[in-house]
Order: sequence, then C-alpha cells, then structure tokens
Amino acid sequence: MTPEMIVSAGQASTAAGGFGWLSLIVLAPFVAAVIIGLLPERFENAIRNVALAGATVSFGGSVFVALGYDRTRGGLQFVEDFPIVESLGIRWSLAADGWSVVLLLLTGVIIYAGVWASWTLESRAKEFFVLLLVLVAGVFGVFVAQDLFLFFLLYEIAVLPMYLLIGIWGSSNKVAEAGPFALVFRVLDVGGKEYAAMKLTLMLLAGSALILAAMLGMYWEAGNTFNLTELAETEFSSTLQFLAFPALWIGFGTLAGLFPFHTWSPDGHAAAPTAVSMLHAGVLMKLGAFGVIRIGMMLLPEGAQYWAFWVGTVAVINVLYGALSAMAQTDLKYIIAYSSVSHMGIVLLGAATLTTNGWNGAIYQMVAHGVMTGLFFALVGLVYGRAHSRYIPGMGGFVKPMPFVAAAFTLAALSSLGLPGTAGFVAEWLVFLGAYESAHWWWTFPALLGAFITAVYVLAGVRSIFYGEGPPDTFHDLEDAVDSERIALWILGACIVILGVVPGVLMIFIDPTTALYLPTALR
Amino acid sequence: MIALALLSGVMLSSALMVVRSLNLVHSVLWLAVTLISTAGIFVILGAPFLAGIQLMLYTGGIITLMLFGVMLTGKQTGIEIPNTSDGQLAGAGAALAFLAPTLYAIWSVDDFGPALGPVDAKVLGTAFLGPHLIAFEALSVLLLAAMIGAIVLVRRKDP
Amino acid sequence: MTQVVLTIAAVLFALGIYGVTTRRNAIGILLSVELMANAVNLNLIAFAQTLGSDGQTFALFSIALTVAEVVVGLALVVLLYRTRKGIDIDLASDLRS
Amino acid sequence: MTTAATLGLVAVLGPLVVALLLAVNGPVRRTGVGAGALSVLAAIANLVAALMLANSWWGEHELVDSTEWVWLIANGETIATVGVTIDGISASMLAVVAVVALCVQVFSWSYLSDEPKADFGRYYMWQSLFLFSMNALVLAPNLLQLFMAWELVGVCSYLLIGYWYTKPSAAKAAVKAFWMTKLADMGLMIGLIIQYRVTGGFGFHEADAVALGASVGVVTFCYFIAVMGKSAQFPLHIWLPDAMEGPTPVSALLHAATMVAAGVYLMVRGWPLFDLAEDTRLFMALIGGTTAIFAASVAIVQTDIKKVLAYSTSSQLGYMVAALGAGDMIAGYYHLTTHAFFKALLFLAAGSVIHAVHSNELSNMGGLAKKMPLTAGTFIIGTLALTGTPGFAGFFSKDLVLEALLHGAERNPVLWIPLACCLIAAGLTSYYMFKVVFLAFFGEPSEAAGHAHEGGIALSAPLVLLAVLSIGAGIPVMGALTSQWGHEAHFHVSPIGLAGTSAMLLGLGAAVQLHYRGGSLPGVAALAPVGNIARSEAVDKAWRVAYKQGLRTLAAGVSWFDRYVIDGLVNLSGVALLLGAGRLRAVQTGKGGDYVYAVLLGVIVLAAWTAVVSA
Repeated sequence: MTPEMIVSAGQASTAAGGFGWLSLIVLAPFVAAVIIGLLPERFENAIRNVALAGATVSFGGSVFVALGYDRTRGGLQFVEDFPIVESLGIRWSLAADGWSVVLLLLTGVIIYAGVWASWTLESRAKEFFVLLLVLVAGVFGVFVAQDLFLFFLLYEIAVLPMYLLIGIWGSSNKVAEAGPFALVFRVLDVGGKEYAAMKLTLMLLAGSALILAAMLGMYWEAGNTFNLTELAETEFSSTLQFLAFPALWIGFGTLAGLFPFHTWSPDGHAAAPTAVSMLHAGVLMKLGAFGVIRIGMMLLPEGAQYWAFWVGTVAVINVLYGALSAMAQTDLKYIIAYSSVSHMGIVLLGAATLTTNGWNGAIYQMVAHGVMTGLFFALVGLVYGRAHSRYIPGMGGFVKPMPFVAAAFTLAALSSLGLPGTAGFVAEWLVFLGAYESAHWWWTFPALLGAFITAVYVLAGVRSIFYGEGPPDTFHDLEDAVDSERIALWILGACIVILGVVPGVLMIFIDPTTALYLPTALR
Repeated sequence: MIALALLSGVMLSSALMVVRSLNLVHSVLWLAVTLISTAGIFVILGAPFLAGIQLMLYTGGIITLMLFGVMLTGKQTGIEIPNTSDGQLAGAGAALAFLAPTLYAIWSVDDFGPALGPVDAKVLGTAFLGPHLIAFEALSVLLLAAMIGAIVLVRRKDP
Repeated sequence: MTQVVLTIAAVLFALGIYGVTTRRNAIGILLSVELMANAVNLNLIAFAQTLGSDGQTFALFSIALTVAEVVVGLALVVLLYRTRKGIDIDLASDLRS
Repeated sequence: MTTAATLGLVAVLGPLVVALLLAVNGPVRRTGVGAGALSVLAAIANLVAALMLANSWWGEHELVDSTEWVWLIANGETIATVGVTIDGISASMLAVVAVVALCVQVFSWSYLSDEPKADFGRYYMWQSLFLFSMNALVLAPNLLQLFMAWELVGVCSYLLIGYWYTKPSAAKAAVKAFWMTKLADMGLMIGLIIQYRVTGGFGFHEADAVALGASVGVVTFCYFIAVMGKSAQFPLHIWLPDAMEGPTPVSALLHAATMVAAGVYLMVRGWPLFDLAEDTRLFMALIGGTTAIFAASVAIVQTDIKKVLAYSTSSQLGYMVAALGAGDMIAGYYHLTTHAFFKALLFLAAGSVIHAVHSNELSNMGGLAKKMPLTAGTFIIGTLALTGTPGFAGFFSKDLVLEALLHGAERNPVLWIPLACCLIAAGLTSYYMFKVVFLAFFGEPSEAAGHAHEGGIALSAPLVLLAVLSIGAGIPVMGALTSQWGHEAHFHVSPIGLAGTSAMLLGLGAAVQLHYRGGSLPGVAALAPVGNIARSEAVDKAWRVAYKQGLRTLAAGVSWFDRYVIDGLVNLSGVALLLGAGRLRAVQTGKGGDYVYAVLLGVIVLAAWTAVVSA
C-alpha cells in the first residue's frame, strides 16, 4: 500500500464517521480473547497463536494509523462516532491525535513483546491470554476514546483483569516480619500474591471512585455530555475545577504511582507474572498519567494551574523517593518497581510544567519508560524463572551463563539512568528543560539528582547480578534466553535505541499535538 | 356481615393456635381449620371458585403433605420433635410493629369503591388461557421444577 | 367491608410473623409462612372485589406458587432432619461460618 | 555536502557501523579476529579521514563546515541538532584521537591475543563504539551533542574497565568510574539547561557567550563541575586510579589520551564562554594547580606501574586545567595534544612490560632494559617527554603552561598558587617517572622479569610511532596552533622555563640518587609522614563514607519510611477494616428468626418511607 493510499484511507474513515481502524485496533484483542475462550484448553499452540494474531492485528493497525495519520493537518483523525446509550449521551467515540498514535504504537509493541515473553507459560495459558487480551483491549481503547464515559469504562476494563492475573499467575515472596508490625503482616499475609492483587485492585478502585465523582461533576455541569471536545470547550466553575482536578489527579495518579499512593506498585509488580508486569508498568501506569494530562489538565485548566505547584512538587518527590527506595531494595523486582515509581514521577513532572518541552517530554517518557520497563520486566522474569530467586545479593556472575540477558539488561539499565542514545535520555532531557522553564525552576534539581541516584542503583544491581566470579553453585538451570524470548528482547531493545537516536520518529507526532493541546490547558 | 365476623373469629383464633400450640400435629390441624374458614371468607368476598381451590389444594393437599412431613420426621426414629417457641416477646413486638403501620395505612384510605359481585370460574379460565397464558405455562413449569427439586433433595444417596 | 377484610388479613399476617419469629421447629415456621401466604391471598381477593377479577387470577397464581413453596420447603425440612437429626431451625446456622 | 563534512561523517559513522554490526551480528563478533579486523579497518578509515581533514584545515580559526540535522523540536521549531562541525580545533583533535586510537587498536590485537574469541570480539565492538562516541564528541556542532557523546564515552569507559567482568575489582572499578563521572555530569546537564533557558540553544560560539550575558559565570561553573569528573580533577579524581583495572590499551586510549582529555576539550570547545567567565577560570586554575601537585605526590608512593601513570595523568590534566584557568586556551590545548601522545606511549610501553612479566607491580620488574630494549627505549622517550626534558614535545607544552600561569599571576596574584603548585609538581613528576624507569628497566631483574621478552610487531609498531610523535610533535603543533589563532605562542627561553627545567632536573637527581645508585638523601625520612598521608587514600575514603553512610543510609531510611509508614498506613487501613468487619460479623447469627426480623425491619422502613413520601 502506498503512503497516499494510506492517507486517503485515513481520511475516508474520517469522513464516514463509521466503524474503522481504531475500532479494529481496540476490538481485535477482544475478539481474540473470545476465540481463545471458545477453544479447548488442550489446544495450547492454537491459543498462543490466536493471542499473537490478536496482538499482531492491533500492532499492525497501530502502525497503519501512524502511517496514515496526516501530520500536516494534525488534530483528531480516524474519527468514529456512534451512540451507545443515546439518552445519557454515551457514545462509541474514537479518534486518534498525535499522542494517541505514539501511545498506540507503544501498547502495540509491548503487547506484541508481552505475548512472546509469555509464550512458554504453562499453567492455565488459556485463561491467562484471555485476561491479558481483554486488558490490552481496554488500554488501546483508553488512548483513543473521545467519550469520557467510554474512557472510564475502558480504563476499568484495563485495570480489573489485573486482580486475577496477579492472584492466579503471580508469585509470592513472603517475608516473616518481627516486631510491632508482625501482627499486621500476618493478618494481611503481606508478600503473598493474593495480598498484592487485593492491594493493587483496592487502591486503584479507590482512585477510580474519585475519578468517577469528578467525571459526573463535569458531566452535569457541562450539560449532560461526555464528549471530550465539548467538555474541553466548557468553562467549568471555579469550585468544580478546584475540587475535581485533585480528584482526577489523585485518582488517575494512583495508577501512575503517585506518591504517597504508590505502594500497590512494588508489591503488585513484584507478585505479577512477567507479561503482566511488562504490560502493567509498561503501559497501564501510563493510562494514569495520560488521564491526568488528557482529562485533568485539559478539561480543568483552571484547576490544573491552581494545583500545578503541588502536582510538580509531588512528582519531584516521586522521582527522588522512588529512586532512594529502589536503592535500598534487595529484591530484583522491587528495584524495578520502585524505579517505575521514580520514572513515572518524571512523566508527572513534565505534565506539571505546563510547557511545550515538559509535555513533549512527558509523553515521550511514557513511551520511553514503557519500552524500557517492559524490557526490564521481561528480563527480570527471565532471570527469576531460571534462578528461582529474586534476592540480588545471592546472585553474581550471571553473565557467563546468560550473556544475551546480561547485555539486554545493561541496555535497559542504561536507558533507565538516562543515557544519551537511549530513549530515556530524550524524555528526561525534555522534562528537565521544561521544568526549568516552568514557574518553579527548582524542580529540575531534585529531578536531576533522582536521575543520578538511578544510575547508582541500576548499575549496582547490574554488577551484583551479572558481574563477578561465576554464578554460585546454588543456581542449577541458568541458561540464556530462548528464541521466543529473544524476539521480545530484540524488539524492545531496538525500540530503546531507535527512540534514543532518532527522537524525531515520535516527536513529529507528539509535538504538533502538544502545540494544539497546551493552549487548552493554559487558558 | 355476621358470617364474616364468625368466620374471621374462627380463622384468627385457629391461626393463634397454629402458632401457639405445643403439639406439632395439632398445629397442622389448626392450620386446616384456618384454611377452611378462609375459604368461607373467600365465598363471602365473591370468589367461590377460589374457595373451592382453597379447600382442595390447601386443605386437601397441603395439609396432607404437612402431616406426612410431620410423620416422616416424627417419632419413628426416636427423636423428639418439640414444638416450642422462644422469644415470644420479640415476636409479638415484631408482629405489632408490622400491624400498626399496616392498619394505619388501611384505615387512612377513605373508600375502596363498591363491590363488583362474584366472579365466575369461566372468567378466570379465559384469563388463564388468554392474556396470562405465558405466566400460566411458566407456573406449570415451576411446579414441575419444584416437584423434581423436592425429589432430588430428599432422594437417598444410597438406595 | 374491604377495610375490615384487609384488617383481618393484616392480623393474620401479623400472627404469621409472630409464628415465623418464635417457632423453633422448621415445620412450625412453614405453617406460619402458610398463614402469611393465606393472608396475602385474602388481601388479593378483597381487592378483587372492588378492582376486578384480575386479583382473583393473581390469587390463583399465588396459591399455586405456595404449593410449590411448600413442596420445596418440606423437602428441605426432610433434608434438615436427615443431616442434623432434628428439625430445630437453630441446628441450621451455617450462615454463621 | 562538502568534502569536509563528508570526511567528518566518515570518521563518525565508520566506527558506528562496525559497532552496530558487531552488536547485532553475534556470529561475526564471536569470530574475534573478524571483529578486530573490522574495527581496525574502521580505525584506519577514521585516521585517513582525520589526516585529510587535519592536512587541509589544521590551523583554520574560522568554521570550515558544519552539517546538522534536526534532532529535537518544540512547537515545530528546532531546539537541538546533531551533526558534524569541522574547524581547526575539531580537525586537530580528531587527528590526535585517530592516531592514538589506531595505535591502541593495533596494540590490543597482540596484547589480548590470549583472550577467548568472543571476548576479543566484544572488546573490539566496544573499541569501535568508543571511537564513534569520541569522534561524535570532538566533531559536535553544539554542546548538547558534545554532552551526549560525553556520556557515551563514559559508558564505553564503564564497559571497557569492566572488560574482565569476572574480576570483582574490575566490576567495582567500572561502576565507580561511571558513578563519579555521572555525578559530575549533572553539572553539565544543569549548565546546558540554564544555557537553553537563557539563549534557547546549546551553542558554544562567541554569539552564544554574549547571549548568555550575566549567566555565563554560572553556566561555565556548572560545565567545569563535569570537567572535574571527566578529567579526574581533585576531589573527583578517585575513579581514575581504579579504572586501571581495565586492559592496559584501554587505559592508554581512554584513561590517558582521549576520554579523560574530553573534559579539557569541552573547555577548549566552549572557550568563548569560558573566556568571559573570570571567576570560573580562577576556580579552574586553583583546582588545576591543586590536582597537579596532589596527584603527583600520590603518584610517588604508588607501587603499581599503571597507578603511577594514572595519577600522573590526573596531575597532567591539572596542568591543562590550570593553564585554561589562567586564560590561555592554547597552552592548555597544546598540552592536551602532546600529553595524548606521550601518555599513550607510556601506557602502551607499560602494557608491553606487563604483557611480558604478567604483573603490574614494580617489584616484579627490574633490569628489563636488556630484555626489552625497544620497550625500554620508548618508555624512556615517553618519560623524557612527560617530565619536560628540553627538546621533547612535553617540554614545549609544559613551558607554555607555566608561562600562561605566570602571565595570569601578573594580573591576579592568586594565580601564584597554581603556578607554584605546577612548578613543584614538575619536580615531583620527574622524580616518580624516573623512579619507575630505574626500578623497571635497570637494576637487578626480578624472577618474573627474567623470562621477559619483546612482543611482536603489533606491540612494537605503535610504540615507535608514538615515540616519534612524542619527540616531534612539539614545534610543528605549536606552530599550527599559533597560526590558528594568530596568537603569540612561540617558544623562547624564559626564567619560568628555566625554573621548570630546574625542577625537572632536581627530580631526576633525586631519582638517580635514590633508585639508581641506591643511595639516600637527607630529609627523606622526614617525608615519611607525608608519604603515609599520600598512601591513606583519604579522599577515596571520604567518598566511600559519603556513599555508604550518606546515600545508602538515606536510602535505607526512605525505604523504611515507605515500608512502615506509607505502606504501614495502607496496611493499617486494611487491618482496621478486617478487624471492624470481624466485629460486624457478630450481626450474622445464622439464626432464621433473626433474618426474619431483618427483613421485617426493611419492610417497615420501606413502608414508613413510602408513608412519609406520600404524606
């Protein structure tokens, strides 16, 4: 298909306003999930292949949308809009802007890699893939939903399967606690996968409750519409803005690992199986940040400006706090989980700057961190699966038996600390520039310090796991990544480098949209 | 009116015996008296067909069933089946708490309108096989289900 | 007239409540439930007197339903008797785990 | 695109292509020799391009050519570019890097020939990556690209120091080097951010310096922090000695000739900015002087030949920084170029020795001059150049540095301090270098040294080339630099030059007396406490305390807070809910009657509610 044809296809669907590419992207995983649900358990290969097909269709669709998106025109394209519940103004309304395009691509890459990474899953693969695909359908939907209700609905669809995914396929790592907290730890079974799943779900649902409240407030005040464009044009009263923005910020922020509502993240990510951690830290946490910007800041500009100081300051705390917490961990997954908290702080900081560079950086960081943390969790799962341990001080010298994993891990670590030439640098750099341009320039310095502390702990981690004299005798089945896993690692690794070297591939989508949206948030 | 007074007197006092009697078999028999007097009231209220149904189904069917139940679970196996009550005060309180607002509601209505006279069985028949056909059929399925369910429930696992 | 019958029915229903709450014997409770069902039927017929025959149709349904209920109820009693060696309702307090 | 830009791109992209190819194509990398051949080919291409550029534009003051591509945008406008810029500075630096890099890559071929094939390939992959990064740094058209390449060379350094990753000490040294430089790099990042805020770009030309206005002091100070890390200035120098855990050719290329000099190169590149920042330059001069004398004194007490050279590098970088601080860019840059040659030579010669005796310790050497005459000869040439023996390259550049400081001191008396430091350091340098020469190449051979023999052509050819440059690079380079800026920098005999030479002779005398003749000197015993201080690694320990007791403790505290206070509150609410629910469970009696009451209550409430509503 020639580029011209693709562009015209995009415009055609815009004109028709019917069912189109975006619905395909959103529904393909869902359809795949249904098909898998109908397949008998024993058809393991068919199940995997259907899952892969679903992911591929969505990924391919995302690429198509990216190619077909008319950047010179900008704005919302591939519009699809028809009513679901007419009386309440709820519509199946999808459209892509430049941000959606890059986030769709990210989600496509991660789910594609995620399916490969869980190729060797053995227990109850059928249910696992069903839930995974439903989750992904929700994620895809949120990024393109133009109807607030649909947005929220898909958001919940994306969040809820997590409970089962962690509760069933997760891993427990209980720590016997002594002292004054022993009772609490015993009563709640801290460290168990059920505990983690429950905590994650409850905290996120509490956040959702806040979102719902704010959402309904806006719905009523705007005159019974859920349409995002119409809502963005509505001048909400100061009281509503003042109250609803923090509700959205904390509500969505909880999913983005906002301090002090982040504690579901380490436990949840540590307990979750590989592909789920990849998706959750890689994509789902971005839904939170995306919500803060797309819903909170753009619909409630006055509230956003009023609260910007706190959003940014808490984000800076996130960066430093997450980094320092990560440094003190001895559990491999906890380190990565806390580093996600730290890196999501960068996203929220970029958002809070309310500057072009900051917002560009925030969106870029969503993608960069998504890919990077996806790679990290894929590797961590791989190491854990072979070492049967996550206790870092007990490891060492793993590079000998698993050089490929070591190389990929080093790459992820370097991106994590913001090395130029990797995706992490571009994003962090833009956010730092934005932060210094913003009303509160001092945000830059703690954020920079956080980046340095990241360098300290990731490299210390790399050293203790991979370097040093050969692996201790206690590890028997250490071996390098197998082919299906290598596919995932290659895809994600290549993304990290390409996005780091040629940021333009995404910036051409992100920047015009930011230019379009930022004035909305500054009005 | 006198008939109504008599019948209702019998009905209520026998109902009282149902809930107060210390012998379970007596309770069941008192229930039969209650149901028969209710059937009488049905006649007064212009529902002769229903009165017949009441007599046949309830007094004939249900009471027999109940007695079977009592006998089945009775003294054959040497286990005493007492028919005691406890918490009478709370029960009476609850009954009164229900009665008070209900009576208040009933007597706060001024007029229910004039009586329309007795209803023919034919009318009911047409209603059943006409507008309420689906409900009627559903009911028959329900009865069947109840029957099967009862059998399944009490069936001995090791015949 | 209607009010009188409704009052009688209400008293009957109240007696049923009394029975349900105080009886400890499962069959006793079933009998009390019958009283309440009877009161309801009475109500329906009383209303049918002034509002048309639909009330009687409904009462007929109600009677049939009651039959079904009694059948299942008795079956449960028999089951209770078998598993708990008695039909005291307090023997079946499994809802409190 | 002009020839200049094309050549620049060849220099940058050639090694990159090789590095990527080796990264992606495992089988080729694992052949070892194939990987090495590709890498060396890229280095040769790089040298050819660099020499062509240098031949045409060495000494050009003006910008020759610049090719840039948009890298980052904001609101549709370019905020950062990447590309290559060719002018006198970048062309000359490129040539220096290219020569040393090729020498080192050829030397490594023989030096690492016993390594497993896969590791050999990995080594050359990283060498190519380093060459790419260094060239990107040298040819950077703006400070942002320079910074990015700066970080990349840092990573290459990390990877190459940790080449023998199974050695815990190497792994630790690699991480330490990265941490220290990364810490300092925050300064560069802050500086760039401020510069962007003020000027909207990352340029390093006069116009940018003017646009910076009053901020130039802050910005350059921030940049200098990064320089201190990269160029191993006191007190951020502690990573450099540890970095000697890497293979010796790596030390020669990265940790002596090119990467550590990147700090100095940054200041040369951004000279228009530094030129305007008087206060920053004063600070620079003081730090440079301190480093020069401090590192030289510590070098004296080292027993490991590579550590002596490492501290010597740190000390010589101090000279360059001090010269720049005194306001003489040419002196600093000149010393950079000559130092690159002779220090690379010294490291490679030391590598040759280590290759022969399989030890870094001076006590395992001795009498090697007879066994390895070429190595000994070239090492001595390097030593003579380093110590500033008249006629050798180092002599001219060191003389220029001292003169620059003297000129500065005439304007600002504070600069007498760094001048004195540098003068004393010259004597110390002479002493410890000749001490190494005498201990390693003369005297009685140790057991290990008995079997030593000269390496092959791959080992000796680079030594000879670098030795020639160490002798000959003096006058021609100075001439070129002079013509480049139309600056009065020709050599003449001056009192300060004589003072420097005297200091060098004093050091030589002491070394001869103590280590050649085995005699003694009055007052040496009195210096013992000083030696102990130098051996104590106090700076290293201070950093270790800051890391372990500072950062680690803070992190542990935060983690505790997170687990027991933040998460504690979450868990507490969970427990409270569970316990509360336990209380509430008493309501569920399981008795039928109670449920009837509940139903009844509901009925009554509903009825009452209906009554209220209808009333």
